[in-house]
Amino acid sequence: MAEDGSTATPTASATPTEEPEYDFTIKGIVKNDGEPIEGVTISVEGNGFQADTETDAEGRWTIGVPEKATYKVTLDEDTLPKGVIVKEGGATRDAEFGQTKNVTVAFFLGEGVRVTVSFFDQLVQRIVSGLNFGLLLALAAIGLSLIFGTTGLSNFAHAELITFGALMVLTFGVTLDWPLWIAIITSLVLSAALGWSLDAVIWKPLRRKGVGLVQLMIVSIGLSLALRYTFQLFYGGSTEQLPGATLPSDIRFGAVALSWVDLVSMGVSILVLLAVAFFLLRTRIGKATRAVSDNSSLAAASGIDVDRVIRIVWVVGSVLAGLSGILWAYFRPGVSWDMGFQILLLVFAAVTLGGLGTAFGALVGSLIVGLFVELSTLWLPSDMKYVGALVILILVLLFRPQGILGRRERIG
Amino acid sequence: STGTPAPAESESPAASGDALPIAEGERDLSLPLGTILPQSGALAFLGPPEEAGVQLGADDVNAAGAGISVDVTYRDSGDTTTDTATVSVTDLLSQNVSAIIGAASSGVSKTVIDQIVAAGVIQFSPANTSADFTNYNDNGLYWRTAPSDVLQGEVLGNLIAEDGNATLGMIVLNDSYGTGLAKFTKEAFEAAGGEVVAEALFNEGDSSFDAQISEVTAANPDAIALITFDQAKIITPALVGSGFPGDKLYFVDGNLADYSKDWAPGLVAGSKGTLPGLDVGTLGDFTDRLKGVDPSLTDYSYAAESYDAVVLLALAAYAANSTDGTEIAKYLQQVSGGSGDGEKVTSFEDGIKLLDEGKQIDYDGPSGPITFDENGDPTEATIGIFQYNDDNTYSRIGDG
Amino acid sequence: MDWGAIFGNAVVELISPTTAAYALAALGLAIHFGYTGLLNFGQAGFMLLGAYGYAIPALKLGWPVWACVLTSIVASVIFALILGIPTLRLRADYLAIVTIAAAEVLRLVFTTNTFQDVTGSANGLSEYQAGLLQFNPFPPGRYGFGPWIFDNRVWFFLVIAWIVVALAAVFTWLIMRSPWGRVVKGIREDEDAVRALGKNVYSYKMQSLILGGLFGTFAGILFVLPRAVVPSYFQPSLTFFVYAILLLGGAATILGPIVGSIVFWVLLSFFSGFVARAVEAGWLPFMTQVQAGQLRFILVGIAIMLIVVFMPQGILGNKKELAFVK
Amino acid sequence: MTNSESATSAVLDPAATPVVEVRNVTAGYLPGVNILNSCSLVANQGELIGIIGPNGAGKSTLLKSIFGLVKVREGGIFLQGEEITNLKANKLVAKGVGFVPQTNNVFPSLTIQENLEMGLFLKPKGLKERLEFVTEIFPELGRRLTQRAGSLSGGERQMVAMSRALMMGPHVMLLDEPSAGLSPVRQDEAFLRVKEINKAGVTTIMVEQNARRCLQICDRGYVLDQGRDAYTGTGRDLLNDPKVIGLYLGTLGQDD
Amino acid sequence: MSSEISPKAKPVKTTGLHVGDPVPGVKKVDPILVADGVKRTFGGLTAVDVEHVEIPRNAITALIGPNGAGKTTFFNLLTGFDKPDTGTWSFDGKPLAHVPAYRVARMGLIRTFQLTKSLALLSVMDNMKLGAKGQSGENLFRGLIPAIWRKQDTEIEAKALDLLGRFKLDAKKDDYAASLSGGQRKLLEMARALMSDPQLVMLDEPMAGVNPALTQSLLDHILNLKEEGMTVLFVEHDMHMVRHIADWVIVMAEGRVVAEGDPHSVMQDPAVIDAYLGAHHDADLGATDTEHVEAMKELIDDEQ
Ligand SMILES: Nc1ncnc2c1ncn2[C@@H]1O[C@H](COP(=O)(O)OP(=O)(O)OP(=O)(O)O)[C@@H](O)[C@H]1O
Ligand SMILES: Nc1ncnc2c1ncn2[C@@H]1O[C@H](COP(=O)(O)OP(=O)(O)OP(=O)(O)O)[C@@H](O)[C@H]1O
Ligand SMILES: [Mg+2]
Ligand SMILES: [Mg+2]
Repeated sequence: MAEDGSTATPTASATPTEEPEYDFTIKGIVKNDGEPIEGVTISVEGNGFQADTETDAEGRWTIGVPEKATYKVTLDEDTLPKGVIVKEGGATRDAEFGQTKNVTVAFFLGEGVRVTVSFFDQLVQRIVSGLNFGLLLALAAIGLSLIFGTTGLSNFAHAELITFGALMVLTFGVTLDWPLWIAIITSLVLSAALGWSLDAVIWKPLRRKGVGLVQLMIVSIGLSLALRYTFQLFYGGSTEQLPGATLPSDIRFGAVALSWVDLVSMGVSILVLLAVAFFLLRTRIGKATRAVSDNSSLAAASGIDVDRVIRIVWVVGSVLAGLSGILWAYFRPGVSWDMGFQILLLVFAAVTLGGLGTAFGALVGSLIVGLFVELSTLWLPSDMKYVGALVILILVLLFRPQGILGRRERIG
Repeated sequence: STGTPAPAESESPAASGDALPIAEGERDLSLPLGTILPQSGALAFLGPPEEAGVQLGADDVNAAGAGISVDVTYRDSGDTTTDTATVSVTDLLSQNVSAIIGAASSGVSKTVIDQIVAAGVIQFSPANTSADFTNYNDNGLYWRTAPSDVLQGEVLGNLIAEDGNATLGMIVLNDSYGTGLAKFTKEAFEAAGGEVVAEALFNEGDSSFDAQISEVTAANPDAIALITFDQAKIITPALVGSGFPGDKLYFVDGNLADYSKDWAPGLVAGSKGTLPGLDVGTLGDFTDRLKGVDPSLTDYSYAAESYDAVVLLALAAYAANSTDGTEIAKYLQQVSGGSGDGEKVTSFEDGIKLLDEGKQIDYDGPSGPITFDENGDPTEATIGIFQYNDDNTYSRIGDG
Repeated sequence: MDWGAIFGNAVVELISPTTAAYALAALGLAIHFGYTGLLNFGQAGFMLLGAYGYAIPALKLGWPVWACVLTSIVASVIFALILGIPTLRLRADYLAIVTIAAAEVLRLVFTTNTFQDVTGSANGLSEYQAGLLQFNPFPPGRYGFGPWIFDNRVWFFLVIAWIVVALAAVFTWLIMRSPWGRVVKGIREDEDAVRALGKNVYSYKMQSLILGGLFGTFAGILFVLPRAVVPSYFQPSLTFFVYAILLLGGAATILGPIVGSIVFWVLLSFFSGFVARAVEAGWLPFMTQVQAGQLRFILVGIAIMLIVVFMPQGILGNKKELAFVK
Repeated sequence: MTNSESATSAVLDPAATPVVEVRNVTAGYLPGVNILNSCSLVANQGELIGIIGPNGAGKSTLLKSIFGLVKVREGGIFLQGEEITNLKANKLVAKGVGFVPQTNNVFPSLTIQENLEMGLFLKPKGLKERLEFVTEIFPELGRRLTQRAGSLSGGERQMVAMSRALMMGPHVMLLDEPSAGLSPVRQDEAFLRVKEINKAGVTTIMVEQNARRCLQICDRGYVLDQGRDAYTGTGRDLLNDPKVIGLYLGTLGQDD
Repeated sequence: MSSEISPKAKPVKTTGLHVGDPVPGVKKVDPILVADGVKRTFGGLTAVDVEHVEIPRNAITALIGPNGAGKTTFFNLLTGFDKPDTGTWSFDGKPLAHVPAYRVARMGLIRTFQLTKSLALLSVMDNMKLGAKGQSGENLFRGLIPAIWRKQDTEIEAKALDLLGRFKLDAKKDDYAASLSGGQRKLLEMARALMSDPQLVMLDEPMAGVNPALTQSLLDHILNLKEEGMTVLFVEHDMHMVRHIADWVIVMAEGRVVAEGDPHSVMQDPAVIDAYLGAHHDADLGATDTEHVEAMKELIDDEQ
């Protein structure tokens, strides 16, 4: 086939390398099954103008035209390699200029079979990422659930505890450039300190005053607002990345693609959740936690230092939230001032779904919410992806008003 | 439907005959401007470059010493969740500003447009792309320098096809900006012979984009266009991390930014993007001067459009020899070159010189050629094509 | 610093239609939460239905005002029924999450691009006021007295809004003094006990949900009349702010929500004006203009906290109740 | 009806050491409303004190103020000579004071066993023997150690509450109506155990509406009325005092 | 405090209530409530398993039994607060299965709760008024117009005041119910139940925690109610009270009805004495031996 360059026509000469004579150009590319074809003749005709050219090694061609109008672009099928034909759209197409000086006409030949991911593989992939997301939610949710369980407080500022963990890693790991693991440990320690001081400065005095739970909830909404915008004040409105968060990596198990971040975050989540379970079921403080949540004045009458237990719960809950924030920052990936707030509703949904105040319920609820968020867009438009999870929440509570693991209280 | 109104309707500027004469007399004008740009809320990352653009514009006007000085009052637009904008506008109106620059989000602009326009004050948005404003009952007081979706979409669609991509996936922000730009990109790409095989939308405030990414990659497109704002910072690493080639992405003005500090080197090397506005060569030191105003800037989205808004307002006020909003509005179209067949100028000082001579002007600023139609919408733009380097910075490789 | 302007702008909020709309929404919550003990965190959903229920028929079908209002009412009653049938059996805190979820589902449905033609998607709808404005008795122009200078549209909306608020307040006052109110308050305390006394608790809760929801619906209409409607107004934070207003004023009071709304908006405006001017005047040298916008929210957040800390029962609430909160 | 009027009937052994002493305590819930009005009470080492009185007299309030759950406004409370006024409840537990409240006296979501373990929170040693000890008294509980307390019947809850206190092994025990809701046989059982514990050296103060039973076993009784200690005397004396019978005991228990 | 206790020497007992031998499930001459095969299990535990029981009309029936016998659960089932696994029961001839609790109450069957349910932030008076039935102002629309319900409300208030006086709660009528003592709550609970003039009132341990002298005067009130035609079914552990006013006694144990009869004969039943009343029940505890003192001492010494 035509090995040499382009052939000038009487009306116009246009080679890709030459300066086009005209202001306006028609460009294009010819590819067969993804491979460019060289030496295909393309001609342009219209508005009393006619020109042709041949594609270069990359399959590209350019023809200058004198004015904006509609032109006929024809691919000379004889110049195609044997067996290749133009199917879709035919060998002649119209090129119409819009607002710009260029218009593109691309010829994509051949079957061009796109290997799309099968529904089943998509399902598997999404189940895995749903579980991953669910575990991560669980870390955040258990902290919330513990705090709710012991103090009855629906803490809307929990979102900011999540954000805080990630922001601290950003500060120490990126801005101050400390080694990542030191940054993470520092961040967790600071999360603990934040939990400790929030309880010391705000919640304990309010408990002392005997302020009602809904009032406390409103305080937490105010706190959430203040903290969130404080974050924005210091960190601005844009998204940042943690060290290593954007390293491309691609580990495949069959249809499932995972990054190391996914693996680490799943591992950490599972380990931490087991530790929390052990803490609650086996340790004395864990049992005291549940006792305080049931009846704090009776707990005091049993010799439990209620304030200390609540303090511990705040610290543990904040560390879990901080940790989930860090993992969340790697999972998304990205750190921003409102990252926690964006998933707060999901965290609450998870806690509620599982049964308010039950730590294991929070785990189950989180997994369900995680799965539904990821899976529902197989059927729903993707901008409604939270709808699936929220509708499930409503439906489950219809049949189990006390949540999946919650218990009904006895009457009378 | 969304998107910037097709500028085609008013492609040929009105004849010079309907241009008003430049007002006579000495100029001693003090032009009070207000801004409602996002300082807080979900769009807060857009605020700093926009406010820097406004400030730089005001500085340039004041530095010209041409008998017109601009005084800017900055207020927050928040986002639509907080209803901050109405409070800010009440405040600005009580200070008798002639024009209010903002808001960034079409939703917020809608919230306050009636309030502003009813007070006879100009609303001038550097970023709104919603079609609803074109024929809005605004007494001729709503203007915008926002880049045209139609143009950028066409350039982007053609570019993607020209690069030999037969199929395209899109991840799109569900608002007027995202869906408008996506629509025109899709039209252009399909007209060029390609096929859009997946389009996943997400909402402002969404936190992770896994579902969108797997929806789009499942269709296995040759290229993916990200029509988003800041969210690209999150989507891109996740997308490349899931195995999609990092050189097959296309960015737009909302997210074409310097990511050298954010991403692992080489993550998107070879990927391309479009950005309205003039070449750095033509622009001169515009970005450096912005940095002079706000050294912490990393991103310049809509800075040029904001700058041009101030300069156009000042030129129109100068031409009208008035600081009354309605009077200024009468001259905005003609100083932009939309009527009056004026002479091209690219800076405030040049414009003033010609106006002093009583000549009509046609101002084109750092955001590119600006020509308003009678609805106050821009009809022209230069769209640059950029490509990412190994260090996640980008360089201009041509014009669309 | 221009204190006159700061206070002037703050005082404007005293009577602005937005203040009235929030007051009405809060009054609805007072019925739900303050009197019946229903922790409805989905008030934003009711407001959304009011707003869109009015705007869509007005804009897309050109219906007259009364038909649009009726559409809103029907939509929100249906929503209340759908929401109430499964959820009124739930414990208060479960109800809170479910109602947030339901309101979010609504918002997402109105945001999705799928129904763009009807809902306008994320861009929302505008210019649906024409039908109402034809009844505007105020002559065109911008006028008023003192700091209250509005254009004739705003005057009209403002008058409508406060009339509706006043009617709603009288209605609530009447109903809460009646035996109906007593039953509902009993349900707040212990629904099993009330059930044992032969009251159909479920039906009362439903009536209360619908009633408060309707107030929310009207509030939604009033809120969007002077502006446009976009779905992102109706995020959960809207409900949070309305709750803050309710508790600020006093949960189980009639005038509390109104006073709360006024205080909230006046404070918000005051903070806005003050912080922005303080930065302009160089009082806060370490702060940029952009940060000023954020500082205001920090102050609002802190103010909400302080109000609850120092006035847990709200401005008009009964202090004695506090001794018994669980 | 003041203390002085009735103090004569109380034979206080001058050699006895007071373990718990309530001196002219004034306390209440709402600001400005005092429920206890200058109320005094003494419990000596090893004594079993019963408190009876009409509903709303302030009996529970008195126990709660000893235990630091209601704020004492005036006067003082002493434990073995040491002032413990308004000390936090868990501090008092550490000092060996145990308390069974009148209502809400179990942890509903904990199992019976966990409820009982809470009694031993401060000294988890010796769990097994004690568990055996209480399940012998209340065999119902022994059979259902893993049932959640929240699902128990009223009487079963009361048993759990009693047992929790018994598990504590305190030096001073404050019981608020421990027998309410128990079946007669369990009531008798409960009273006998209280007596035994007391004999074993635990100073006990109990509030009871089952006044006859209570006064039968206690060393001394106090009758409280309107926040004051109206009468004191030995249990037997009070039981047979016609005034006390008329006002508080009624004749129901005698008429058959 | 003044004493106004003038107990009737012996209340008049209603007799001849049953047909045939007083065995469990015996037929009554005029039953108001009949339950058949009512069974409720919680997991493995059978809380209630009543084959057949009838409650006589216009009499006072006591339901007694050891703790955990299923008395409260049975109450819950009868009044629609809980659903049985199987069984039917009827009130006044009307079947009650699947009838919601509030309807049961409207039919004239009012119950009280063992663990009191006072409406904490309502005044004592409002608590009482809530108990009254058939209030026209409880309809949303009629409630709007005070003229419609004002008169009825005044009557209700007078009645409530009267009852509160009897229950010694009149001084507290304007206080929040939350500020009542444990015993006062019991009293309020009972007084509130009586506001609706029920046909059958089911009291769950009404006198637990109530001062004995007051109990005595309240019993007289209950006897008056019987004279006015009301039927009373109550659970109680205070045998003096049962003996004093009950016309009929039903004994439950482990969910079943194990004995029925008039108070005196039931209390002589060795099985009842053994399982329920205990050996000491008529003895003076002060004189009873204490066997465990040594064991106790040991346990306590452990600590030191
Ligand atoms: N939380 C509270 N707030 C306000 N007042 C209260 C509170 N608890 C009790 N009271 C009031 O204090 C008084 C004494 O109550 P207390 O519970 O001490 O009585 P009591 O002697 O234990 O009675 P009972 O035998 O009925 O249990 C009562 O008049 C009661 O109304
Ligand atoms: N929701 C429940 N889950 C599990 N067990 C239950 C539940 N409700 C009741 N039970 C059990 O059923 C049995 C019967 O309880 P019920 O409350 O009816 O007893 P009662 O006869 O009223 O006893 P009391 O005299 O102590 O009040 C008890 O053993 C109790 O533990
Ligand atoms: Mg008491
Ligand atoms: Mg019971």
